Amino acid sequence: GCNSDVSQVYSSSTPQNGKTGPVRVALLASSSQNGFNKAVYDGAVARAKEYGDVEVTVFDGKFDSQTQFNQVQNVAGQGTFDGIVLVPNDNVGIAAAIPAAARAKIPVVTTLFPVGPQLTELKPQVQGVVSTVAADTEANSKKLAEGVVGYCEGKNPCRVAILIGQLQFPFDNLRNKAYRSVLDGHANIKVVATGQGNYDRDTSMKAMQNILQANPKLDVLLSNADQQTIGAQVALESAGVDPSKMYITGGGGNQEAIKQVRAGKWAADQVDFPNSMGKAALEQVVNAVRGKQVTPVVDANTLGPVPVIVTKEILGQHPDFAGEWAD
Amino acid sequence: MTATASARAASGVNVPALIRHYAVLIMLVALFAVLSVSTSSFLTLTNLLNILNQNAPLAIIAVAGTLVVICGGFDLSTGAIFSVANVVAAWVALHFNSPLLGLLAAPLAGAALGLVNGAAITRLRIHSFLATLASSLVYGGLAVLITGGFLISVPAGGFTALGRGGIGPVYYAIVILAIFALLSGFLLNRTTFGRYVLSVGGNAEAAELSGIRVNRIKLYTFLYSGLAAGIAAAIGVSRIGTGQPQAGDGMQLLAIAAVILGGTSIYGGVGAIWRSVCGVYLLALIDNGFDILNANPFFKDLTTGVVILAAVALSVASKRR
Amino acid sequence: MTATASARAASGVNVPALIRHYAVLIMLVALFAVLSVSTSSFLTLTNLLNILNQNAPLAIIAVAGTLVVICGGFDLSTGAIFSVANVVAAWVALHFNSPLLGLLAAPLAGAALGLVNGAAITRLRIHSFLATLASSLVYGGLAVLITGGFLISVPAGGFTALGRGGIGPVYYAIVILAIFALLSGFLLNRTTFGRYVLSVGGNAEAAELSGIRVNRIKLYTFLYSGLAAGIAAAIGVSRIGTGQPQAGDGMQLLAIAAVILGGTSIYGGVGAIWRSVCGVYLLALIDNGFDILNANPFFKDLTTGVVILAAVALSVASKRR
Amino acid sequence: MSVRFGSTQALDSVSLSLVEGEVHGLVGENGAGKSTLGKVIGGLYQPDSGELEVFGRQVHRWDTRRAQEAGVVVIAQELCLVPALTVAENVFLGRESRTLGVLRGDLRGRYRDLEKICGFGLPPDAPVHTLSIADQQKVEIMRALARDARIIVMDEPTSSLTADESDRLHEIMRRLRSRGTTVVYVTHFLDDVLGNCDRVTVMRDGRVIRTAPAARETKASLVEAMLGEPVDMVLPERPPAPSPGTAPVAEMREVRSASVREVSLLVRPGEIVGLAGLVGSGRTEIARALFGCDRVESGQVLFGGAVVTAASPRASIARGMAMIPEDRRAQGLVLLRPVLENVTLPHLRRFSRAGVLSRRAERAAVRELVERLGVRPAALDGDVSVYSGGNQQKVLFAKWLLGRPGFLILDEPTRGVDVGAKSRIYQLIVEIAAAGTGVLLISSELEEVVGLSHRVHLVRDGSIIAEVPGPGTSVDEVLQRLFEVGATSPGTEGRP
Ligand SMILES: Nc1ncnc2c1ncn2[C@@H]1O[C@H](COP(=O)(O)OP(=O)(O)OP(=O)(O)O)[C@@H](O)[C@H]1O
Ligand SMILES: Nc1ncnc2c1ncn2[C@@H]1O[C@H](COP(=O)(O)OP(=O)(O)OP(=O)(O)O)[C@@H](O)[C@H]1O
Ligand SMILES: [Mg+2]
Ligand SMILES: [Mg+2]
Repeated sequence: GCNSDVSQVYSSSTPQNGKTGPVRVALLASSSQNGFNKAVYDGAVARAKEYGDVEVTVFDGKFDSQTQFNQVQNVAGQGTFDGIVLVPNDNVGIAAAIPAAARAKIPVVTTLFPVGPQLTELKPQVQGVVSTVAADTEANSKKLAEGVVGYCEGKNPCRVAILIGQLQFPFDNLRNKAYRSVLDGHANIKVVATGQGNYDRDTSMKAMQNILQANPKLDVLLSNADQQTIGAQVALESAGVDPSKMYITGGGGNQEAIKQVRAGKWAADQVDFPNSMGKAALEQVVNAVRGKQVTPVVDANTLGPVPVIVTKEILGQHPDFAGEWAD
Repeated sequence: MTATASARAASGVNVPALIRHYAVLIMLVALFAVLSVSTSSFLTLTNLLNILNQNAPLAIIAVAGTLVVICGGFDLSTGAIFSVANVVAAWVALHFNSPLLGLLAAPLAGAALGLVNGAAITRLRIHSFLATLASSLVYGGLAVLITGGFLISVPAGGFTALGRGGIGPVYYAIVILAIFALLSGFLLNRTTFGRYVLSVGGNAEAAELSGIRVNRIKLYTFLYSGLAAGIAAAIGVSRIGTGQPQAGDGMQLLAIAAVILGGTSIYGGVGAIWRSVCGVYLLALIDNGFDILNANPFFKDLTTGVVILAAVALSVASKRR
Repeated sequence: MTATASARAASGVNVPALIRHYAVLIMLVALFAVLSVSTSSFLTLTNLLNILNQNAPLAIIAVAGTLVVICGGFDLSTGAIFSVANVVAAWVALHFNSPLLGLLAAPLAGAALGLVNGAAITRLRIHSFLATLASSLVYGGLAVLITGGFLISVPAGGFTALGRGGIGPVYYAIVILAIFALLSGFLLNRTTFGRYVLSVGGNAEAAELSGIRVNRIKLYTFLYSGLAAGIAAAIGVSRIGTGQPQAGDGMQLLAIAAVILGGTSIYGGVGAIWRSVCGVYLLALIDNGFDILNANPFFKDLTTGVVILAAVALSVASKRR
Repeated sequence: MSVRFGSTQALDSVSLSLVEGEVHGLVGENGAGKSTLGKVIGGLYQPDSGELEVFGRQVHRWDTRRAQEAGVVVIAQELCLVPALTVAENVFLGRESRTLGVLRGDLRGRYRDLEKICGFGLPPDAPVHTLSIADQQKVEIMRALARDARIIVMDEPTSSLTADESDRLHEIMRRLRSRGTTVVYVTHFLDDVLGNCDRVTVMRDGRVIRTAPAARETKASLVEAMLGEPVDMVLPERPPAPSPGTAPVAEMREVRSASVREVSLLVRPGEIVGLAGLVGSGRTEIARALFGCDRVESGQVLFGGAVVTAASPRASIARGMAMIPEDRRAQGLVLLRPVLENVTLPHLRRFSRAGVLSRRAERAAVRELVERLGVRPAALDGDVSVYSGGNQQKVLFAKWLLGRPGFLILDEPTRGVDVGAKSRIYQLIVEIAAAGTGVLLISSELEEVVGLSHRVHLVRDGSIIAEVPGPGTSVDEVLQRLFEVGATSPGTEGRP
């Protein structure tokens, strides 16, 4: 029955001022098998349900930029989808695929990171990206590091171990540089070790054990990811170090992290709101498809009920906040 | 001449042998058919060209990898070579402000690294499995060092012509793959070099006794494989417009999987180029199918594994007497 | 008899053969010495126990992997089995609220998946390289399905006893590794099973004609490898207290690298367990050294690659006449 | 020249000169160093000391490539072909005619020209792995001939050829000689040496004993020089034949398999039954069907009077059968493992309790057997791969004799075995039979089959065409009968 549909396809092809029928959205996850992405997806699906006539499909990016590049191309080529929500694996390469989507009149909303050459520029940099739902990674990282500076005041030396995902990743490199730009200005703060945790508990545990070996006395563990801090905590505890006596951070705001901060074991956590981000991104993409007003930059920091850096005190004021994702 | 032998020769068709040789093609056609009837968005020119185009770099690596495997080797460093070559291309294009120079640098860098592999394997007499595992670590480190852990974006417009442009609707990548595969097939079947590759892989001692410079042949196959990874990298980096130190991660295993899926023996001595290309596209169709059919990606790896097993079991079952 | 020959025979020591067998040990000792003098924090009981403990799961997989390789096979699915077994352990511990049951489930699950590998390889007559590559995709998919893509945290305190506790300062993991390695060494060198493994790897046809159930022996080695991955997973999951579907990613290649680094031939028929363990710890020392010395992690992969090449070149150089 | 392997002195101050256009025989016991010497000439091994002169010029570095360029070709004792390539491709490997590296299509033509000289009748387009060993050996020979070599070293080229084919090879040698080519002919068939060589060099323990014109040697003088002592060359007396009423230990009833057609035969305890046939006639296939290696399509195999149902080598061994296969490297030995492990492999249950081995018991049993068979070197821990061909064969014998089988299949048991060892093996076969073991003997040396067997089955095309008694039958008679049924010319006998 292909032929009979042709006229329909033509008649329902996107009108100038937005589509009216049901909307199908492709959610290109950086990896579908990952809690953070799952939360983005859940958020998007929840919002879609509220709409009633919006449908979300998740694609597995396998943490591979080529795969994601291909997926953008495929979605643009097939005409099955009206819009794309993207959790990019890399910000620059994927930009090259977006024009294909633009040509197919498929709006793209990116989450977590901007798309384009500038990791720090949230305004859409590439034609086809209609909105960025993200936070300023550099600024957030600096805020996290400033907490360390506060803690270290009056301590000399104040020994800091940094646990970063993988320095090979541009965003981790950016985070590390942001941390250092804050910490290196203080003579009393000594970054004694920089380990790579690879967002993995076991790797982080090993790295932390080894770091402790060379630096038995640590004052601060500055980690950019909750999974890493959890792994490092195992190493600290089995080395007889009481985490609550140190200044420990995580990043991501997952449920475990919020628990630890509430319990006073971790001093601070930089919180992400993937579920809210998913919701917001879906809203924007649906708006774009329907020809409604689109917000070019949605500051992810403002999406949640809590500020981006949480401490025990702050969480005390938000007894209901449990974290938006689990991993 | 025995009765069965003559019967077989007379009928001219050897079904088990056919299945064995064409197992991967049969699976490919079957999957193609299934996808064609299950969704209308599969069998479109754009989609097919996209599939061909997207996987051309991997297929190029698998084509050269076939020669390596036939020659009795293993190249586990193609992914890392891809990474190095793609950052080298971006770096050169950026620093000399010449997209062309950059894109030419990739195959050169690839060939150079392949040469290093070959030299290490033949001089140090290390088995290629381990040698290329080690060199892939070294090359991977190199790629990171070149970029300092960042991406290298090439703003110059010409840089992306190779990866995104084409002849009419046919991307350059597809054209390059076609030429490279045909050339490699010719090399394997119609030249002394190919004959020597087959003989070195089949029985290195016999080849040596026949006056063939076994080490040199081996070295050439690794050089060729590096060159292919470099060409693939040129296409890849030009498509994305950015040099990334992780760009090639995991490609080597996919390429080898495709080669073996194509029925090339991991013991060397036998194999065919076109079947490796089929292997690549069999894997590609599974990926594409999942995306198109909107299937739960949780099942993708599982399905891929099952399809590989089915293809190989099909080819092996026909081998039994 | 020439002078050199008699001299060598008289002294009773064959230096090249020594180097060949002990290359990995020599490198290990050399690296150990370098680290000992370059930082005071290396040569401490805690650090050494930590290194042993951290890498015990990988070493356990490599120990069993040695048997697989000696038998002429390849197990590329150990990483995926580790993943499945570790989520199964967490799942069982959580749902039956029994840490013990959970930790016992891991080796069982591992052995079961190993059995499936073995059955596929021997029944379908697929080469193990491809079969386990495919099954690792299937198992990886399985691990994700079990967890639904999430982690499974086990709050029960007893669950972490295995991974974090020990006998005095010696972690259980180290004890388990020691027992497993000794047992496997015994199995290989002192039992009929070990002899069969060696002969099947050396010449499967001759073994078959000698009345050995070649397929069954092969199957057992894969079962054993799966079991080892399951034991390793029990330790790993207990250490972290959380089942992760990606926990085993990449372990299989490291394990095989360690086995080959230990001088076990990838063609089968010869090899030794203790050398594979040395291979694991050679790689581990590099990691530890980088962390302790706070060296630039950009150079870690590069260094690892170079050390592997050096170790193998050392062992191979001594093989020449 | 000297060559040393670890503690083995394979060649000890050997001097040898080859004259242009001669056939130079090289004889010696197993492990005397003949193959090693051949490999040195071919550039595969570099001598530790000594000098090499080729065509009057001193050479400093000598390797396979230089040897090739100088026109030296070696036909190795152990077959060395590329299995997946075709006959013609193997023959011309490294000698392809090409234009700028692209192959020319004249392979078949060139092959046909060569075939005119050799007349082996091999199918040029068959991959060599589908050929029997004998045919593969012919490919090796053709490959050497295709090279227009000036020196050809042939290391036991006739070990699996029939008498007729050997004769053809000798004819080729004569032709080569007349063209000025030098042939080094390594063989254990002393008659062939005396009949076809100009000069003969005798080796023992890595040393050259003497080089003399063949005309001045006799079989006895050669043997004495080789072994250092005179050896009785006659075949041993057969053990008494069991009475015809004795129940057979092994029996085939109208067995059909892939290449066996309706074969019926039986062997009684203490009886030696021979299978005689031309190469490729299917003797090996009969043995494999009997032993359970190949699937039996119809008919029955009985062992000890009971019908064998689930046949496999394992089941056969469990029933007390044993088989020494024809291809010792591919099917017999685990080359990377030591002698000890090879010998005890099928019998490990005897040396173990609950799966744990008793190495002391193993060593004792193997040492005794190795000494009895005269395996050299007698060390138990050396890899079998470095043993000389004949000694590998003895290790195989040790492997199966250790099990004291009730029925033993011997497929080409003396292939590549020296005269001394041969007579020891004959002696062994007779002893085994005398002790009550039934023996099925396959050999391309008709003297052997006819001289040792009580009864001989003549095999053609996978079926048994006749049975003759061993005693009183002459070799010529058997040959006659083998050929008369075929009616085709013996020249094209062999593969389709
Ligand atoms: N690669 C090797 N390594 C160690 N020892 C070797 C090697 N090759 C040969 N030998 C030893 O050198 C000696 C001579 O072997 P060679 O093969 O030359 O004997 P041969 O005269 O050809 O015997 P045969 O008639 O049995 O073939 C033997 O003792 C053998 O074990
Ligand atoms: N692997 C194989 N593939 C195809 N044909 C084979 C194979 N092995 C043997 N044959 C064929 O089977 C027939 C019998 O061979 P077989 O080896 O049993 O002969 P034989 O009498 O034992 O001679 P030989 O002295 O060569 O061992 C021959 O025609 C041979 O070509
Ligand atoms: Mg010899
Ligand atoms: Mg035979």
